[in-house]
Amino acid sequence: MIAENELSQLTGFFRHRENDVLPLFRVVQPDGKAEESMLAHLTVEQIQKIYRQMVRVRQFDRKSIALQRQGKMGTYAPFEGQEAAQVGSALALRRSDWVFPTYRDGAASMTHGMPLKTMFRYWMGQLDGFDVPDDLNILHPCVPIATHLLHAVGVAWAAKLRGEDTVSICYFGDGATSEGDFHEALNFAGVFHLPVVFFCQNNGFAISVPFQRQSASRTIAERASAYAMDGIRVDGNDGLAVYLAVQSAVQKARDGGGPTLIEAVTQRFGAHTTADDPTRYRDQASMDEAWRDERDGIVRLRRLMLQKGVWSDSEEQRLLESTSEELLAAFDEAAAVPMSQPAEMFHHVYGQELWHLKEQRQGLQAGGEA
Amino acid sequence: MIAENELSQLTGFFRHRENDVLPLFRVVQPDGKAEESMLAHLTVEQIQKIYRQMVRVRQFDRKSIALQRQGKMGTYAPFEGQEAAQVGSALALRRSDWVFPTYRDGAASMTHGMPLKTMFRYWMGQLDGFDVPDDLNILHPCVPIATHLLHAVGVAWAAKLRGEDTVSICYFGDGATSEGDFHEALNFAGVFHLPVVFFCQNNGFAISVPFQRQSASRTIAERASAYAMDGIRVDGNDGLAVYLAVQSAVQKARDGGGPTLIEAVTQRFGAHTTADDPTRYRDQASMDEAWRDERDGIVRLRRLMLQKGVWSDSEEQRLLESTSEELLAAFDEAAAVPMSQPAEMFHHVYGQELWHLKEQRQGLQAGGEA
Amino acid sequence: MAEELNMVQAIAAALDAKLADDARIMILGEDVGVNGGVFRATDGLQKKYGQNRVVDTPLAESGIIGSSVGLALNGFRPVAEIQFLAFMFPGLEQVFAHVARMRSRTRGRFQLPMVIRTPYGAGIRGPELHSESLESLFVHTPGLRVVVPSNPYDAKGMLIAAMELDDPVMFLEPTRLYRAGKRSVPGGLYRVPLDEAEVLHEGDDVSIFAWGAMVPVAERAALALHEERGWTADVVDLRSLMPLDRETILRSVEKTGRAVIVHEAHKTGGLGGEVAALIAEEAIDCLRAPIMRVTGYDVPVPSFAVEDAYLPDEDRVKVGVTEAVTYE
Amino acid sequence: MAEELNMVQAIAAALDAKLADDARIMILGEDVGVNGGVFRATDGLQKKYGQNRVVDTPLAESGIIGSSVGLALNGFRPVAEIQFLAFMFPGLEQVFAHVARMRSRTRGRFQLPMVIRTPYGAGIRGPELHSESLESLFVHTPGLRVVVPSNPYDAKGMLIAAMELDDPVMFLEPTRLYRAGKRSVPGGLYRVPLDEAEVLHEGDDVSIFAWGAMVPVAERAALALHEERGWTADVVDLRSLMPLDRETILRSVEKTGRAVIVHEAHKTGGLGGEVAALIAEEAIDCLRAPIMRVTGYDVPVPSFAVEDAYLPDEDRVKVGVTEAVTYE
Ligand SMILES: Cc1ncc(C[n+]2csc(CCOP(=O)(O)OP(=O)(O)O)c2C)c(N)n1
Ligand SMILES: Cc1ncc(C[n+]2csc(CCOP(=O)(O)OP(=O)(O)O)c2C)c(N)n1
Ligand SMILES: [Mg+2]
Ligand SMILES: [Mg+2]
Repeated sequence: MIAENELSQLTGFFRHRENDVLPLFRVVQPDGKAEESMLAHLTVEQIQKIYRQMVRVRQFDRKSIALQRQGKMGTYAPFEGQEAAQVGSALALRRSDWVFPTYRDGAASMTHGMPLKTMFRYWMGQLDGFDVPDDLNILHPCVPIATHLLHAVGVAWAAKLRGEDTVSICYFGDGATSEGDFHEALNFAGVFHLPVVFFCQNNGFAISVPFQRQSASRTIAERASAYAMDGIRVDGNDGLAVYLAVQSAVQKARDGGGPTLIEAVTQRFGAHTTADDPTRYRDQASMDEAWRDERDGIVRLRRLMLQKGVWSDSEEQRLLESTSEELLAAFDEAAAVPMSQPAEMFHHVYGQELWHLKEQRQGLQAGGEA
Repeated sequence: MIAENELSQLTGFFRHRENDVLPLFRVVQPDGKAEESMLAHLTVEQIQKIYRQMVRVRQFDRKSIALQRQGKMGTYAPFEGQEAAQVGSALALRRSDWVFPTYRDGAASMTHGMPLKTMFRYWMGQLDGFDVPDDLNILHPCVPIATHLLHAVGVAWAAKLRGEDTVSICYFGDGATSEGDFHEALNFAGVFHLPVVFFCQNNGFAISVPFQRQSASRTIAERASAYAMDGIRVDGNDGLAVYLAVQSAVQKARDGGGPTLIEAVTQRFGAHTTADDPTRYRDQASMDEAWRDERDGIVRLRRLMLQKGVWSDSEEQRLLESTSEELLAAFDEAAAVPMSQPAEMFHHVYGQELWHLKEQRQGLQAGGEA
Repeated sequence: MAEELNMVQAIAAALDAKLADDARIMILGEDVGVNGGVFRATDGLQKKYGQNRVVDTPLAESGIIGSSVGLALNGFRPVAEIQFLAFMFPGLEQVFAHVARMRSRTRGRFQLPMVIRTPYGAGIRGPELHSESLESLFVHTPGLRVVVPSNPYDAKGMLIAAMELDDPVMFLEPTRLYRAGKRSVPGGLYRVPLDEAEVLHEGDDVSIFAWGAMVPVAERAALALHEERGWTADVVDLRSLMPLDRETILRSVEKTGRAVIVHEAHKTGGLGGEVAALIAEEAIDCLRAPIMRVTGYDVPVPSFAVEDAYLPDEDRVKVGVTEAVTYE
Repeated sequence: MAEELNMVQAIAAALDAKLADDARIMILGEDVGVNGGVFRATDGLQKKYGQNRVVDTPLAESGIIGSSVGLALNGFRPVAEIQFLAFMFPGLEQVFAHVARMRSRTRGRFQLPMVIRTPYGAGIRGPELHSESLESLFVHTPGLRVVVPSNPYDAKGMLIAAMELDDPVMFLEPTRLYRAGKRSVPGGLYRVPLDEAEVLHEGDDVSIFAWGAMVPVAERAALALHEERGWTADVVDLRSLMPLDRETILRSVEKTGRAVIVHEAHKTGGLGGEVAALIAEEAIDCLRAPIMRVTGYDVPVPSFAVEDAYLPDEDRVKVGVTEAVTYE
């Protein structure tokens, strides 16, 4: 019989594993040094805007953890470490574009315009935390992993059918790439050539499971080729690189160039959620200040701006203060809203209230039985 | 802002669509000319065995269509045109290997040892058509598309865990590659490095839907790389090429080399099933004798054998006669078995009969109500 | 202009009428385009309305339903065909987690005006997993409407109403009735309400509740028992499974004092339990006999050689009704 | 040696005991290995038994269940953990089309000795889709066994029995009870039957049927009504949902003449309907009152600010029981 290696040598039809990993697109180094040719594509205002928003959302994240610890919010999924990926990507969108986040993508949601008050109400488990502003095309966090990729696909399809240049972007994690819906969504997007950006934050873990156990492929971006789709692997801790990469994918989509899969390589600094204990599955202690600084998108961008002389300590101070005031006010506002009423659970189940729901609601309101 | 093409030129990180399609592995040309270096890996007996089995299963297929037309069988899914792919692959297995076929893979099933009588009983809608010989590791046709890939994965996993060198092979069509389970199965097989062969017969259609609308990728084999898996694209009408390709994938699996995705490029000559009218979606008339001859794995192999002087018209004649006798006898045997009894539907629902099933069975047998 | 149509033609007519009427209607599914659907329910529609409105999708049910969710979010009114009910299994995640919940989880900001059509039920000599009846799964899912027509007239009128509703509708089509007979069906647009049962026959001795392919079975059994024993029955076609038409159900039982529920789904956990419980909760005093269920057995729908024995037939319904009516 | 354990510890103890006892037992799921499960039900087991027996899988429920099918076909006895019940949705295809049917479609040649464990139910302030109760979906699927323990002792004994059964078992664990209290649990292997309800309290005025997290609620309501009104109740923990323990159910109703079913799943299409229908079919003459169902409402389980109002509580059970007992 014929040996495998002989067969492949003779005919060259085996596709061997690739040993070279897709290159990582990066603009700013950890020490703040930047690729000047790339910087030329950005204004100082753009860079400052990205930075300011990253700082703002990090404050939100830290405050949320604190509020959870104080019992004022439910289980919370922190995103610290992933601000560059989320802010950089969301700022590359137009307000009319559609955003499909997960529970970890609060930074992207807020950047796209989700009000802080609603964010707080959501994590407080209040029903009005699910309100979406009428003029914003954003969904609340999708909980079942990878299932919302298809919604982004459908939305993009509708836009394309109507000849609009709206784009939809879907956020998901490395773990999500193992679900069947990931595949079906990318396949549909490829077949119908849709204006959708699949934005994967590869933070190295799905709860406790490291990416190497999630997939035998070395990168996520390379999976794009299975759908004849473009793939980008970008340094997810580099807000400018993410911004440029997403901007170009979004523009391509608007121009009828079809979908893109973007892998933003990043990490979460903290726990999966406030209910998670990361020390069970990784050496959280070794992720000290120095380790973080090396990876932190905020530190990196501040270094760049300071080096370029477009940022100062006093501006930093003012930003921190104004953000902290904004957050305080937003939380006060959220806390002042009355608790959701039980009867609200009966709203919006259907467009009109069906008889059994009406009776159940009335029973509830009368303190009666189902 | 930065333009997409500029970005990709500057950094080279976009993976553009590949224009070159994976090469097709082929041993025998339609005119019967063959790659001698490859032929060297096969004995005359092996070649004759492949040929004989292809002829045998084609007779089964044609007889089944005839029986269906006569009302003696239910809806039948013909495989004419795909014999080379199914027979070539199944003959590359050991009897102890596990086979997971679909409704269209009767040729593979019979080649692996499924009795003709059981095959007939299955298509007659009889319950004993689902019997599996005790010493055969084969499942009956999987109807829900792509769902059995995961079973092949689990079986291979079990073999690997026990340190056995058993392999499992899963048959599926081009349409199946769009299902989420395809992705999950290949991903699991990649992560756990399992001894499984994913054998896809790309016959160009999923019922009426052509492959180009199934996937934006030009080939199926190239999708293997998304799972860091080897992929082979083989001429599915060339029984010898299929045999060699599967043999080498199977050997690799036995040796601990992990999974392989094989795309056998072929076609079905007839309808999707006897309930299907292919003229609605393709120019069936143009698929005349000449068209078929060009693609037919049986014609091709006969040409080779005749050219090599290892086959004769009288041998052909004898083969046709003996096969037709065998089929007649098998069908007679199948037709002689009494109709399944209604009460049999209650067997094997659970290991022991639960009270409600017992009552329902007794009610049925008494002509009573549920 | 009314025409004589069978059920599958009536469904095609409904789709045609709404495609013409509303540019937001879109049909998608496996083989619905060039092929016109494996049952021909979308026959000729792609030719008439183009590839963008009648779309052959890849073979992926989660993809079909999930992308329909997106289409509906963004202004379309998709009508997804799932080739057979059991092939909705790979798409159930989308149905349970998203289709049913989008309106309530977005507090009304987004609604999903979509229909999922699928042939269902046994009796067509199909292979494995071509014969399931799983209506109770959907009825148990808040946010979904669930309806089943039993004749061509209702099929067209209910499908049009479903396409015009702003809530997702599971539109279950009894495969066995697709070509079971023709009926006069009006041209153009008309609606049959989605929440009303229909009393097909009136009687005094027993109420028989059925839907889909069991309706003609129930009717035949009632007729036979009338001829044989002189009993008269209310035969009620539930049509709407979510919501149930409670008033019609209770009114009938209050009159007859006896209830027999006929469905082809498995007995345990089937919708017959819900109807029985409704009666046992709200009309117990009227009951003069046990509530009988005549249903498919609690076994996987068997291969077609014995499929007829799985299905409730006239005889089994007669046994159930007789038990109820003669109960002392 | 008995130990005081809470339910999640009892489950871990059952898994530990069987991993030690039977080399074919294998645990697989998301985060079950290094992390020991998000609820710690597999805590320490990977360390003890190795990566091949306690396996962290990729994040894919169809993959977990489907590959478990293959493992079971080929000699293993997999115990798959699905992180929360609603995350079984993407794997329902495998459950409905294969897990439940393998034995019958292969005519007994292959059986699937596998357990699918999953936490379920509301009351833990979880985010969306962490609180569902969908037992009736599985009960309606022939070929599956479905059980729900309500205390640590049963949890361990039933899980061991489930792992030893040659049929697939849906093992639903009421999340709310995971740490609700400890109970003395024997060491080593013992079995609690998988098809027997348990009568927790005996009484004469009414039968209350419950399972899982509703059992303590039903008990508290019964106790309160005893104190307040002097009524006594049978409180029955069904434990096995497929099969139902009909004898115990009917015996109780025959004694009390009144039935109240308590479950946290949505009312319509919930298993309460099945229990009610069983009684209405087989014990109608004993009934002295309507069969009451006290259940979760027919709405998506709401966000946790109002989740307690969704769930049947002592007060709602009392209202239901009072209606049954005072019915004239
Ligand atoms: C379908 C489904 N299965 C399981 C879960 C439970 N779960 C929540 S988050 C998570 C890990 C997700 O990992 P990844 O996709 O990498 O995103 P990350 O949390 O790292 O942002 C899991 C398993 C879920 N939410 N949905
Ligand atoms: C999950 C599922 N969806 C839909 C179907 C209906 N169906 C049966 S065969 C088929 C086409 C399959 O095409 P392919 O995978 O290319 O295999 P082929 O029939 O060409 O051999 C479809 C859609 C099914 N059996 N299962
Ligand atoms: Mg992750
Ligand atoms: Mg095909």
